[in-house]
Amino acid sequence: MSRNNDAQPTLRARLWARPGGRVALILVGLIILIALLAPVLTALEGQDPNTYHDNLLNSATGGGPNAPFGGISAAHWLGIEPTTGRDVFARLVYGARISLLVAAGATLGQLLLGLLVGLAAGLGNRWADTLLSRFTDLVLSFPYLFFSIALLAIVPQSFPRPVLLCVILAGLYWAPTARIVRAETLVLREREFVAAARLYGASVWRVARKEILPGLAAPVVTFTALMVPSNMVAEAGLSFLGLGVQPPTPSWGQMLSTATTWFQTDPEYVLVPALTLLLCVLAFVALGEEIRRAVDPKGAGR
Amino acid sequence: MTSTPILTVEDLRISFGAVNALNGLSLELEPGRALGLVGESGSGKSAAALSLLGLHRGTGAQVGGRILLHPRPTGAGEIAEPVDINTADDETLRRIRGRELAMIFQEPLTSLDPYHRVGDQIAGVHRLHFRSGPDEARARAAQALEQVGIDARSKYRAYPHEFSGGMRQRALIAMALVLEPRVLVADEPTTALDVTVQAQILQLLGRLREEIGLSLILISHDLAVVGGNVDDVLVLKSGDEVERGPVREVLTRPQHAYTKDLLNAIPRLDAELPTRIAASAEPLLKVTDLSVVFPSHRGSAATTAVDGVSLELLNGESLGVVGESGSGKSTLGRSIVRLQKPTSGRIEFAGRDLGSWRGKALRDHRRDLQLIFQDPASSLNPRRSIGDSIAEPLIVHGEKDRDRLRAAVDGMLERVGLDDSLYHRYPHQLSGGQRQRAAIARALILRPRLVVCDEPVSALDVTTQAQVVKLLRELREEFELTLVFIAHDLAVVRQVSDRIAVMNRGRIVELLPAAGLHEAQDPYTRALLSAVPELPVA
Amino acid sequence: MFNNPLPARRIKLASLSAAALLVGGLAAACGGSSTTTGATSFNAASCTGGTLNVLDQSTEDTGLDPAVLYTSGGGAIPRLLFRTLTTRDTTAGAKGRTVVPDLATDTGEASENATVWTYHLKSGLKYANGEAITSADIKYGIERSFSSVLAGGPPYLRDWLVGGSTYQGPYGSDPDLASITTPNPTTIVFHLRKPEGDFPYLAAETQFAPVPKADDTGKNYNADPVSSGPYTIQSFTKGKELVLVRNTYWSRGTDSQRLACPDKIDISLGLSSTVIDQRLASSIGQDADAITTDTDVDTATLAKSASQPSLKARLTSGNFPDTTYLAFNTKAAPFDNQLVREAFSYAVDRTSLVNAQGGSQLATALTTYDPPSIGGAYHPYDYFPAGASGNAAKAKQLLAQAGYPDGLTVTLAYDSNGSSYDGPANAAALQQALAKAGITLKLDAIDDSNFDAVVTNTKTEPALSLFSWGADWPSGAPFLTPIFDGRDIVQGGGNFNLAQYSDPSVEAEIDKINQITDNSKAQAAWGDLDAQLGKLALTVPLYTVNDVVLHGSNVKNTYVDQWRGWYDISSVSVK
Amino acid sequence: MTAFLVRRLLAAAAVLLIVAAVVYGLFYLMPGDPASLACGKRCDAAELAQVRQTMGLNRPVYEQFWTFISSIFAGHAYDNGVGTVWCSAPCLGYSFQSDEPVTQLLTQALPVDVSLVAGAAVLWLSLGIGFGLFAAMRPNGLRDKATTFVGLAFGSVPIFILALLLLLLFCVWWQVLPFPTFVPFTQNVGQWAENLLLPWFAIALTFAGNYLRLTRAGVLEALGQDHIRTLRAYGYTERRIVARHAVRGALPTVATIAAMDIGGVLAGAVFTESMFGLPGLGKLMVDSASTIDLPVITGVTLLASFLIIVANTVADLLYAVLDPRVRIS
Repeated sequence: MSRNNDAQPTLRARLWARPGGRVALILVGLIILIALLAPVLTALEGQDPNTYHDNLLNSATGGGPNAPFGGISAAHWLGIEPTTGRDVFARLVYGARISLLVAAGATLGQLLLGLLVGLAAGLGNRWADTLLSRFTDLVLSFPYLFFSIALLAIVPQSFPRPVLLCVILAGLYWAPTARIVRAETLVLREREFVAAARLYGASVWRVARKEILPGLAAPVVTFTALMVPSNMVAEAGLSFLGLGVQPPTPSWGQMLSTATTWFQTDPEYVLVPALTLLLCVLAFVALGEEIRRAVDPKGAGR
Repeated sequence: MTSTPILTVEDLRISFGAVNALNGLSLELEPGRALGLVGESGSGKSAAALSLLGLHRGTGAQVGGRILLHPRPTGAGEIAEPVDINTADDETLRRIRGRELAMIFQEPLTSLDPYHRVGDQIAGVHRLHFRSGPDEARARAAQALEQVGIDARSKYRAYPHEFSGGMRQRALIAMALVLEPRVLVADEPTTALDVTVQAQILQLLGRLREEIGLSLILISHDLAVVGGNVDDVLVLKSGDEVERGPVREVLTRPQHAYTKDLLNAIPRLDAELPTRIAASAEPLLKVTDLSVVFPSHRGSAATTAVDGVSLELLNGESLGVVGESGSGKSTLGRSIVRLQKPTSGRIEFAGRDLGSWRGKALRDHRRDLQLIFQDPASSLNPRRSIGDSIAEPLIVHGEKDRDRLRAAVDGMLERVGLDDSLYHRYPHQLSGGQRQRAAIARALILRPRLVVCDEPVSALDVTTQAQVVKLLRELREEFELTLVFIAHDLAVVRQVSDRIAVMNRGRIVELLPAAGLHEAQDPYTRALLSAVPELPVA
Repeated sequence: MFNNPLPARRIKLASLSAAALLVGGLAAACGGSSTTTGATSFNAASCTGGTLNVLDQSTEDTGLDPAVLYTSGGGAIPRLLFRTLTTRDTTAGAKGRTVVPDLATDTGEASENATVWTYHLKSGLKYANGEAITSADIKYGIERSFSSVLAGGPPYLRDWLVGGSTYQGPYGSDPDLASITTPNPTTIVFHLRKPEGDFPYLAAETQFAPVPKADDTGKNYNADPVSSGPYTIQSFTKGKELVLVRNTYWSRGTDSQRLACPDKIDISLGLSSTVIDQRLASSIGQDADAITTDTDVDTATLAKSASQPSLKARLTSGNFPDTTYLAFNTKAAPFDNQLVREAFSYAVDRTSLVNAQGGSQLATALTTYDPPSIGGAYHPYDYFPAGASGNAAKAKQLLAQAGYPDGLTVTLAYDSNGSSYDGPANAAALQQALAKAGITLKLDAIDDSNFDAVVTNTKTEPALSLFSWGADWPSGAPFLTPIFDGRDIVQGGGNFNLAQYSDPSVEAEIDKINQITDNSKAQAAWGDLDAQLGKLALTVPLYTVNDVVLHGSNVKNTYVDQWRGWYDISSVSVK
Repeated sequence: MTAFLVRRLLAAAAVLLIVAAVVYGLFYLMPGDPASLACGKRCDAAELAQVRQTMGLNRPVYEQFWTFISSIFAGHAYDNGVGTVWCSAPCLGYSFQSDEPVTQLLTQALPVDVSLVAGAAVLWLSLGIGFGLFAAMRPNGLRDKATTFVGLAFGSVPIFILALLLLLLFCVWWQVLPFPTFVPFTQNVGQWAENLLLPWFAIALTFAGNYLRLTRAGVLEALGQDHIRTLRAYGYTERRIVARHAVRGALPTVATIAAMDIGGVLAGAVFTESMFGLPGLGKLMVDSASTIDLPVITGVTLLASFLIIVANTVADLLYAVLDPRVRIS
């Protein structure tokens, strides 16, 4: 991997220079924009995510929408939710907020924890390294789902769920980042410029900050970029299991879990959140992939 | 000169995109002859070597001209008609490779497949070209191994990582031999090896030439290496031919200025020593019974890198430390500046025990002891500008004023012969020599009293090497430095040292005045001295 | 007493049910057309033979210990293994809500103001192991249910029997419960501490099944209980499969309530509702002989049935008497104020709640506490008419009167498990409806494993919770007493009088009705009591759930019994 | 080697002890009370206390924990009311819910996950390595980009969505496969495979992308190495170089990751199991968590952690076996 790319253009510029990178950046930007503008967009549509429209439902045949195609109409751009009549578009764009918020928060948490533990293990003495590495292994061998269930049950409902989800995802998934940071740090600390820095008397903290961290940027950014979509999927999964944000707050995983009942009678209601989630994840994965290629142009590195 | 040539190269041109590596090389190789291709990095010698086997194919490099391979006069071999390697089809090329033209490479460490047994790899090549059965191939591989001096019975089933560097290079030569090729292209075959091993490999190549009449194309940056082992030599510079002729002719009566420069830059054991600076009588550094043991780790046994070394260094003195890889010379140097914690023994610096310093006190005292590393590409942070890197030690030691910092760095850059416009450049934008100068500037900016130079010039081209050595000599005088100069090359060490310590297996086997090398008594020192390839005397 | 006819099956995670529902959603499509049967009509005399397949979601992972089972009217499968003193009348229609003798010769002789109940056993009764059933075995079976190692059954015996509250079961140092006497092997007498006209109903629960003391294995009895019914266990893997074969010592001669047509019953446990729905709808191969005891069809099949007569013909609807309601804690502000409670009653939108259950086929809006399916105790009333979708104006007006002209904010506690009380969907719907009346509803989702413990503990009971109640037997007593009898306010857990309502005159009325042994009179009196209590707006009844079920095309004599709202598999035949 | 395994075993024991302790800790922080669930509705404080005592939940946590740990090694006698039953070592206790030995529940659930992983791993490895090689043959060409993208796309589909789509396609629209139910391998191999086909593909498709990338990257990395240049210089064909030598370089990484992934699936594929209604460890975990069935929760968690640790150890061993330069000690 080429590490001599400081004088080259910034990562963003390099991404923009790649056609795939440009598409991914635009898509991700669009998704973020939609989430930010959720109130504006729903106002444009004239709906909100929580209002019931019982009059649009066919109560006698199970509570699905009266109109075909999931009740898509000029008033309800993506139709309405079966059994409630809530507006799917509004729930979708508000759901994007939760999805992005949790993905971003969890990624940030994983990054910070991973950097902290990885750097401490990589730069510390043998005991610190052994201790922290064993701890990392320990966390990796915990079955995460039970811990998610337990923690979500233990923490009272009054604690904001999105924050809790971030904390749980960060707390359970920082280990891979820590491993990468540690491995890279171990490589970097053997480099002679680090020895040189120690020689002229730089403190460990200064070495970490000035010599190691910049070198970690490329692998860590690459890895972290791919953590965003996997956190997104994890959040959707927990919501799908009913462990995510609680109703009536909309979230994609939750929409999917209720939608599974309606595959036969109202396929539109399944496809909309499924495809949205898929598109978002793909956009973020593509961005991560493009970042990796931009950072490591030879494309052989992992 | 009447026999048919094996190989005729006409106007060979190689370029990588916009960069021209070779601008029209022509040569002819006759059976049994040995040709040396010599040049510094960037001369195009390796590109030329690879093109002879068509190895640029599929890499995006453009290769022009003709490389004509003539058939064997006996009619045996893979071709009946002359073949232009540049235009030959893949299948023909595949058959020629190894069978007619075999190649060995600079990095014996990585040139063998780490996942397969050495013997199997050689047998595999035989099976590929001769469609031989497994038993025959195995027998031939064993035979080839024996031919290069490897005990086939015990080593056939070994993996490459179980071999030393010299053994691996021998194994590669065996791989070439098993196919009975006519030409062996050796691309810097000994550069990565110790000087004594280098001598053995060169000797082996010479023997093979004699025994089986192999033609040789030997590529090297080192005129001295080429000197004793080829018939003709061709000097390249930046892709252009500079001079060619019989080797003795070129080395003793070079016509071209560049050839002369090259020859002059080669450090010689018999060169006159520069004038000495008088050292004061007080000792600055006293090492007593120093040992460094690396504990066993993940299966490897514990190794004693430094084994009970004692020495004394006077203020202003320059001590050369010479040894081959694994001799413990670098570990000794690192222990002196306390990059490596000794297992036992005592190091006194200016009368104080180095080991007694801890934490902040240690960091403060660091400024007196600096080390210049072998590879400036590694010792300078690739993500920091040159100026930044040089200023950093001052910042660490409390200088905050930007103007003063800038002035100090500019002054230092100038002193080491770098333009201050390089301040904002990054290491990869500099040449090797410039980088090492910058690394020297960083080491000296804190005005240390003792500087350990750990192979400071071995990664550099020979002409640059000479310049940097000269710079170090000047700086030593100007800054009144006490030097420990570590290198594998006796001739280089001799240029900057008052005394020379020869190390082998962690011990100092002999400590001699620089001027008295020829009086060496220790057999190891004598072996080292005799392994240094010698240039014919002008 | 309990709210769910599935015996204590708690699926917490929406996923499992979601996945299950998914397959259900897909089921009708996979199913294709159902095979039509040979259309021979059912004849009880010639119905025997064949293997009935039962496809259930229940895992029966708590096993089949009659002391631990909590059934209504003996349940479906337990009733094939356990005969009790009385049982429900095995017949379609409203008569199915009546209690009839089973092991006993009659439904019980009441004396001393319905505090002493005497039963005589039929003669010739035998277990599957050939031993005779005695009254002592019934006494022992009941005594076992008092042991804390066999906790889980209904609480009535502990409450009603003299000395029941302190008795620790037959395993301890004081093995005998004196209030049950067995003067001879065919007679058993119960001494109650208060009049209970509903005692014959209780005697239909599995706790009244005989257990031979010699075969009792304590906690391990649940894997292989001794059968007194028409079938006995051939093999039982909890969570997977239960296979029943004929008990050769049983005969229709002593049992008028079980036809027991199939020779063998193969019960697949722990299936997803999806798979059940799909297999029943497709009704291919062995599934033509299949039925379920616990799984509703889902909306997709419902929708499909509208256009497929052959499918529709196999759909049946039934009701288990239950009520889902908003429970006020009248000891907590603002629900100590009746005007506020009335405002809530006006504000609720029952249409959206019914839709949340899957529409009008699966739920029916309710304004009374007693649901219609309870029979005689149903007394229609609507004191706070909210219309189909709420009367926000009236609610606002009442709130203003109560001193909340700008509306108010309250917290609603609900079970976060979607499949247990449909908490999340209902809570969201209520939040929307109440908002129109100026009521801001904050939602407090409580984990399923903890919901009952929090809500039924007077110390931790929230001011407002979403709750539901089902009848242990079709009578007003088990429906109204635990909810409105002030003497049933239990401190420290297990309290279902969520209103914490206590009125001596109501309690006197309850005692009075309990003494009535004429069932129809008693039920009418319960209905009147409900109508009287309704005026106080102690709860807001929301809806009652309907069960819509499906059976394989070859299964005959299928009907939904009116006691529990599910198929009565003791009557079906595959011949 | 032996020393390595012994050390790993000790480390594993320590990890499992910590995992068990954490589970116990979390359990006592969880709001639910298994005694009140077992006691049923309308259980007053006195009854609850009685049940709690019967279940042993009234004793101090450390005492319960000690009982749990000691009975793994020494077995334990349980009171069933009329007498005691001996639960022989390794005893993980009895389920609160079903009163069955936890070890029995685990041995019932594990075959499901073993079946899942057996088919899925074969599929994802052949798909991943096959297409990885395909992509690496002409790096950055159209087919490389196309395969890499498709692999990436499948790899990023949440498995519950993929499962949903598979069910829809194969069971609803084309009706070529039954809705999966688990049929034991020993009962009927054909039905076993037929029922597991969709779950296998769901898992394999989500995993294969990663293997595609690993294989492709490993092969490309190997192709840039010196020893491959040697092979070229000795006349090996490109096909042979990729198939015999470059792929060999990618193998240690692929095998290591595969071992860990296999461990992960074995330890409970919650989404796959729940979407396809398979009664494996994941379902057992979810069910036991919802009924706060402590012995089962602890048992499943321990088994899952154990499987993950075993997988990691196997991964390390595989790496050492496949890369002669690496020594295990």
